[in-house]
Amino acid sequence: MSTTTPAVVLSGITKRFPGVVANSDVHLTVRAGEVHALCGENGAGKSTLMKILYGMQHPDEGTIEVNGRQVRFRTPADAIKAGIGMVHQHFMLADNLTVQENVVLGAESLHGIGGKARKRIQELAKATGLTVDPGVLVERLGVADRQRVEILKVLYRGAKVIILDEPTAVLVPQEVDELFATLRSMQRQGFTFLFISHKLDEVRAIADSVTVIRRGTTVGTADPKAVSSRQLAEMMVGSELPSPETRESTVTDRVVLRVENLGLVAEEGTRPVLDRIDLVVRAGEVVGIAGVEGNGQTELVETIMGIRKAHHGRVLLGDRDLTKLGTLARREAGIGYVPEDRHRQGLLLEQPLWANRVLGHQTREPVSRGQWLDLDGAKRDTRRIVEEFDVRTPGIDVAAAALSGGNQQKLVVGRELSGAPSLLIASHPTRGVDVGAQALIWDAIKRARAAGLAVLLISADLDELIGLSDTIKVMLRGRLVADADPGTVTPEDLGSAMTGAGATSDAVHEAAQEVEGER
Amino acid sequence: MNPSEAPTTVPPPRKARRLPGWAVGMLGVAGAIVLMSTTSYLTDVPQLTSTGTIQTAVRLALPILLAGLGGLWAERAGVVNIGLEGMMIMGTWGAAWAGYQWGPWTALIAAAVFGALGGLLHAIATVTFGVNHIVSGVAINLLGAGLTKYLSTLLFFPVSHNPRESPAVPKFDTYSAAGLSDWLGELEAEQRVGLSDVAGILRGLLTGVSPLTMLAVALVVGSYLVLWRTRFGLRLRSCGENPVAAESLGVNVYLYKYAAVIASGALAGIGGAALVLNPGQPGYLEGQTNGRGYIGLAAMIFGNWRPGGLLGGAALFGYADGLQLRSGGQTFLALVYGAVLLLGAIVVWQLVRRRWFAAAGGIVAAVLLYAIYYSLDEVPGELTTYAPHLVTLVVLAVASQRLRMPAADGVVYRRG
Amino acid sequence: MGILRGKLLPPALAILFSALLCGIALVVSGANPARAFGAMVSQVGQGTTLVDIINSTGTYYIAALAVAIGFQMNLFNIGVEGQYRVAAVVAAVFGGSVVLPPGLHALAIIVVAALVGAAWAAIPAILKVTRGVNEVISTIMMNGLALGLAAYLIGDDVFGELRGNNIRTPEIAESGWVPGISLGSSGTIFGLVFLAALLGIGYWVMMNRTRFGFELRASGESATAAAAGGVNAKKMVLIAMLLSGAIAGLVSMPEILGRDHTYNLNFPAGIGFSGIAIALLGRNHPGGIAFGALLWAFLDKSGLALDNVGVPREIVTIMQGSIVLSVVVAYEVVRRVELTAQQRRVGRELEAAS
Amino acid sequence: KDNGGNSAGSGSTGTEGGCKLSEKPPAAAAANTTSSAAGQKVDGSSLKVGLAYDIGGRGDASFNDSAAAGLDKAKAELGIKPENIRELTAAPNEAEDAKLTRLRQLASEGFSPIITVGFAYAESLKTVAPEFPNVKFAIVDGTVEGATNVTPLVFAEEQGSFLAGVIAAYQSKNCHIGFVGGVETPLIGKFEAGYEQGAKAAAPDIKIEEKYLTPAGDFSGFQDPTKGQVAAQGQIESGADVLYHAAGASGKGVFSAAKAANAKAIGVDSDQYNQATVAESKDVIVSSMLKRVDVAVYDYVEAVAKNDLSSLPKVFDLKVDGVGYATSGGKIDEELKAVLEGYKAQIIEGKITVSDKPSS
Ligand SMILES: Nc1ncnc2c1ncn2[C@@H]1O[C@H](COP(=O)(O)OP(=O)(O)OP(=O)(O)O)[C@@H](O)[C@H]1O
Ligand SMILES: Nc1ncnc2c1ncn2[C@@H]1O[C@H](COP(=O)(O)OP(=O)(O)OP(=O)(O)O)[C@@H](O)[C@H]1O
Ligand SMILES: [Mg+2]
Ligand SMILES: [Mg+2]
Repeated sequence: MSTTTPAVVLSGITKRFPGVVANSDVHLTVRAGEVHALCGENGAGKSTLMKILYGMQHPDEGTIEVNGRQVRFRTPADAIKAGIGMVHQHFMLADNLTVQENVVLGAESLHGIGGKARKRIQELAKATGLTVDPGVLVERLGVADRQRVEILKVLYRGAKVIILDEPTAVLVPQEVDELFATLRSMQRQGFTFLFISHKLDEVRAIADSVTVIRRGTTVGTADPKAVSSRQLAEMMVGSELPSPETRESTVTDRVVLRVENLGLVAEEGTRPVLDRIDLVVRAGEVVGIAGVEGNGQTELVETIMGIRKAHHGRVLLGDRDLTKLGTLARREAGIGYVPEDRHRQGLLLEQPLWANRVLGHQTREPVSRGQWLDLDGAKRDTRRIVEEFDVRTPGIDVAAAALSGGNQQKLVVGRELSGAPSLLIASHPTRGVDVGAQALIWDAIKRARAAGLAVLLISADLDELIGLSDTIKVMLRGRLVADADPGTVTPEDLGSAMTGAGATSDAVHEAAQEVEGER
Repeated sequence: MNPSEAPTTVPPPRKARRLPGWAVGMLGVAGAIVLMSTTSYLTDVPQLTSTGTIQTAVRLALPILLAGLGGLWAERAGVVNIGLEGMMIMGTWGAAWAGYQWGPWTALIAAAVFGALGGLLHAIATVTFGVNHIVSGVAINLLGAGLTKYLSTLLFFPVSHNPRESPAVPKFDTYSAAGLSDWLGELEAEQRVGLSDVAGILRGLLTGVSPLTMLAVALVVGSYLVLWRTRFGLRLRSCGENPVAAESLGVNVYLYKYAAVIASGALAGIGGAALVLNPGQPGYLEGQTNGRGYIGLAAMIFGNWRPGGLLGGAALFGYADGLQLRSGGQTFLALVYGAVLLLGAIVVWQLVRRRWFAAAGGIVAAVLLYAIYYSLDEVPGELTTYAPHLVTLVVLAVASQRLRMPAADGVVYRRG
Repeated sequence: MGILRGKLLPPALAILFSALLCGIALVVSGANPARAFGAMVSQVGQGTTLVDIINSTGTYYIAALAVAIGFQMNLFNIGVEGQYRVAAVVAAVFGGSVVLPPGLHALAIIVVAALVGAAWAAIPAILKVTRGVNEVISTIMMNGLALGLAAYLIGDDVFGELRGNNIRTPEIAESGWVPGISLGSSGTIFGLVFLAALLGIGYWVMMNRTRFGFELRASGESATAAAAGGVNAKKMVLIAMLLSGAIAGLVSMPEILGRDHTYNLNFPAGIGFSGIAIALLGRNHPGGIAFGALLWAFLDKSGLALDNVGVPREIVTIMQGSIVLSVVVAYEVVRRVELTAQQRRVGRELEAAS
Repeated sequence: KDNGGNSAGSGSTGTEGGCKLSEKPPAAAAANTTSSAAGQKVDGSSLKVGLAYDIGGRGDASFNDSAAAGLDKAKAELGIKPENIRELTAAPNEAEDAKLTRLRQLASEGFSPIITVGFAYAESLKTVAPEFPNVKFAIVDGTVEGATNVTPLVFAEEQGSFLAGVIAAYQSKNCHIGFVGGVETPLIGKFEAGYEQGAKAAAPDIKIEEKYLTPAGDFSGFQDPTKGQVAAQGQIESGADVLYHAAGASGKGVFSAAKAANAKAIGVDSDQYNQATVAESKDVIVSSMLKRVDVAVYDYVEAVAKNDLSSLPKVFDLKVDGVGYATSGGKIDEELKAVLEGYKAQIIEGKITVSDKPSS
């Protein structure tokens, strides 16, 4: 690790979006051959900064230097030429193209798109341990494989500086370890990494130095070995951290949700997406579902909500059998639903806030009367939510798209807690939400729980899951395979169970007995 | 065409394709031939596979094929092109205008240019301004019709004395595989089961071939090669699958979309030229395209956004239309019989797969169709005329769920 | 101000732009645009042109409403064309073969037309819901089939009768007519033009005040969000399509019950396609559609005057096409500018607040 | 490379010989050309003539054009001033009120007579004619009941088509002929009916193919030469070797199919042998069924100028040369001509009545 010219120097970068200053006067120096972590809360401007370095966005002010030479990137192609590659926060893959096609796309001039390219991909895969079949369609790959493809893409272009924007968000701990092993070996081969993560222990495990960004500006650079996670976090937030911890149990023995032998088959002849799911949620209880993305959590939630039709099995709310009812009837029966993707499922982005208040409640007071909407009622109740949940907005007539993600999510949570539901299904309720909003949402869930609400919580954030839940169930390949006690379980244990590595701790036990015990 | 209707999560991996595409295609063609010759034999209607029928099918399929190819290019780059009809009309006008003055080859070029202008307009609206693709397409259809009418009154009327028609356009010479064609003709005349049918079909394909047909075939093959075997094609398709990803890899998505939509227009324009240069056509005639652009779009969807499938769709449409135009109700009834046979085969297949419900449905449909076949001497003319539409509808109803359009098709893409 | 800028400016600009475009085209072709446009405007005062424009506006309005209902949820009912034709034939046959008390007779015919339109639309709707067939393609195919069915039904050995060289359905008895408002030599306004207005009001109320309208709009804006909000997408497709078809079925009622009293070979085609363009022009808003229909009717009817000044009438079609295209472009541009402005405003106001 | 015809099929090379023809009609009496009041000059300089065309208008090489020719003749011979003539044309798929407006516009600007071309104007005239009782209207191909100021100019297309059928029967070598109709309307049905009857009269055993391109209501059948070509080719391949068309612009496809297969064709409405747009295949056109819209229009204008509408025939039929056949191209020899004149005489005398509805 020589100390000659730094690989990348960003100085005085400022980037403004309508209404937001994403970056203001950011300075960042990355030494060649290091893993440089970038931390900051949601919306701090990390991704924006990286997109600027990758030529996807253009800074309003400031300069970029790569290997000592000042550059101006008009497009990602320019950045690629300068040896910079980026793996995005959200995968950028075309599902209906093969791995090889995805990898060579945009870099066809290197080795063509045929056999030579294939050979080169296999070589690269061998050298880095990122093995995947180039001929297979990307839609058939799991998350970890997709990530490998993303990294291969970058390598294929001959990038020396690789930006990884939250690469671990979708991985379980074991996969994270694999990834880190790959990164270290590549680091030895001379690659430089810019690594973004919210998970500070990861940062401390892999990074050689870490830069913290707050509200679009650099707060400072530190040696991760020398600071604690807590210190880092406080640098990011500028104050004490909230915690999801719930104190005393409020679990009652009144069963609110009972799921029996639920099954779902996506396509005739394929393996079931959900298989013999049995689940009980009681009043005042938070049941958390842990699992690697794509193991059926989404489908479970959507089947309980009636968005998907169960193949077999029953769903009961209290004594009422919901199995044959549609989504609306289930909502009317008392289920609140915070969907996993607020943009796609939670909101009508171009409609005003009050119209969004109506969504999902269109048959109920106070927003409607029979077949008629009650606009005054809707507006009044939207104002209540805005106030109660501290939604930062100039009014309730602005389009939902105009709010920041955190405020959008607060609106959604507020709406779903309206009308006194007996069950709340919350999918990733704080994903991509900043710390303040996160604390508020946790608080709301805790309060509702104390008031007797039953909660089914799905989250990829294992700290959140462990902190909020009274019971945790682990989901793998469409089945609930294990139970965990949030009081004792560690994220690592959960991770093993999630990948099917088997119970490695007393805190996690195979589900079968537990289910039998309940019958 | 609404991508947001896709399921909310990634579907589970689908079963691996057991056969490569070309093999499926060959099997399909073979199956169709077997079906047609069996029907022809059982109903004693040799027209089903006669040279003339096949030639007609080719001629009628040509404009549809070319328009569909245009649709394919645009939609592979993620732009829905319902404006094909308008671009085709522009093509007919351009072909006639250049053709009557400078001959058929110039006509082709002019048609491509005029169609491409329509494509350019569509690209500007949808790519640069982000207008809904269907909306822009509808507007272009209006514009294409209006513009050509206006230009015709202005430029054709003084020469042809008819504001709705161009002067006569010289046509291409046609070519035949001389010796082979005659030998096949003899074979066909012998009326041997199966053999004569195949001979008829081959002879239909090899006799009186216009350079336009060869060009169209070349364009289908060429489109396949360009779109699936070159870097240009890969980039173009990536814009239809995931433009954000493509852009992040340095692909200039706007540029490729522009290129694709302009090519799409040019192809639709050539489709228009195919109409003008068809034997029997005087030249440009108002209202000449008569919805063929839309049919081309349907053929493309029918063909699952692939050149080979499109070829099948266009052929089916051309065949059905040709058959009803040439020989009317009685022959058409034979097709109903063919459908019964096909349904029979499907029922057997469903039974093998233990899909009782589907099989029962098939049996009911087959019985119904057979009753129609049995009770009628001739399908009423009003109904045969639109039989191709009906066939398309039925086939889509059966096959729609297997279709897979480009993931970002019809989605307005904005850079940044 | 916002309304003015967002809603009225784009169409105004677009009309100006296309007038300019057509003006240039006219100059290039050696005609005098001022004279041409002048002739079109002054045509309005001539004879029955004004009444024709009003009547035609009514017809276009109904067609555009039918299209707009589908558009509200991104459902492209290209099949209005076929739906109104089939509905017209069947309703005319029905009306001509029964005799009911006045009023009731007309009402029955209207109901039959709506039902038939809905039934014809039900086929693509069911295909879409159960088999996933794209409605754009299926409705285009249904348009072809509608022509065939209509031709079959009016055959003189089926329900039709020969009149000279024309062929038509039996004339509807006077009890089935809907009287209009006679303005003497200026023509007669169809009574059912008011049906169009009524439909417009109903449409507005439905879209803005009812649960169904809300669900329709929600499905259109985000099918996934609507699904999560308990809107049954398949049911919505079905209902929207049936409703759209029912309204489409009424398209030719003003003319048939107000003037023709039969379906014959002169039956006008293409109103469904105009309806699409008009719905786009009016942004699916009942007021906007009224404006669009009026503009369309004006261009259509006063375009007849162009013959008198020796200008090819086709310039009107060019104008219609370019207006639609430039209006949608203008709306899109304005929408983006407004959204950015709103985000900026929200940002600023929040900044100021904190 | 293919040279010219004979690429398509086997149909044209049938056995020589043709039909077993029925007995020839007795020769017609000597020429009965009734050039009514020849020589007497009629003055029409005070007339303001309006013409409302059907879709296509002047230049359509069909009946609109024929009407235009009649008008031109009237202009030349009756001395109508050019500024006193107004011609307007219908648009495809237009609404009824466009026709109403067109007619009212002409009437209120003082045009009289106003000639409307095409049965599509019948409904509009029913409304407009009573509004302008002093204006004289005429309608080509249509009738308007109850309107006294509307003169129907209708033709006995079936009579002319009868002769076309006779020609076809005499010219056919396979004793197998065809008919291609554009759109299946009653009007086109008259062509088919007469043709059928004529052919059967001349050769009772003759086989007749018939095909309409589109059903009633879908007028694209008049505008689609490709379809005409395909339909004709199909008929030729099933053995027909003389084709008669009543398919408007689609007829060009019929000629071209006939040309490609060395078959023969009979044109319609005007003398298509002399038509520029089909010049390429003119040598297959053995005759055309003439429908003298020009004569009707001219006669009508002349009658108005003389203020004597009663002189006009009720139907423009063979008797008044309102329909007939063309002999351009020399494919009709004297012998056939004699036969045709014989049938013509029988029809005129009423010995043969030609039905105006097809048998099937
Ligand atoms: N294209 C854009 N237009 C307008 N505003 C944007 C755009 N992209 C980002 N922003 C805003 O810029 C700010 C910084 O966003 P950025 O995505 O860089 O944050 P981040 O640190 O990556 O957050 P996260 O942890 O959620 O990924 C946010 O407030 C966001 O709202
Ligand atoms: N492409 C874009 N164009 C315009 N505005 C954008 C864009 N992307 C983000 N924004 C704006 O940025 C703000 C928040 O978006 P952003 O997605 O960064 O929030 P977030 O907190 O990261 O939430 P999420 O995790 O849902 O993305 C909003 O004001 C949004 O309108
Ligand atoms: Mg980010
Ligand atoms: Mg974000």
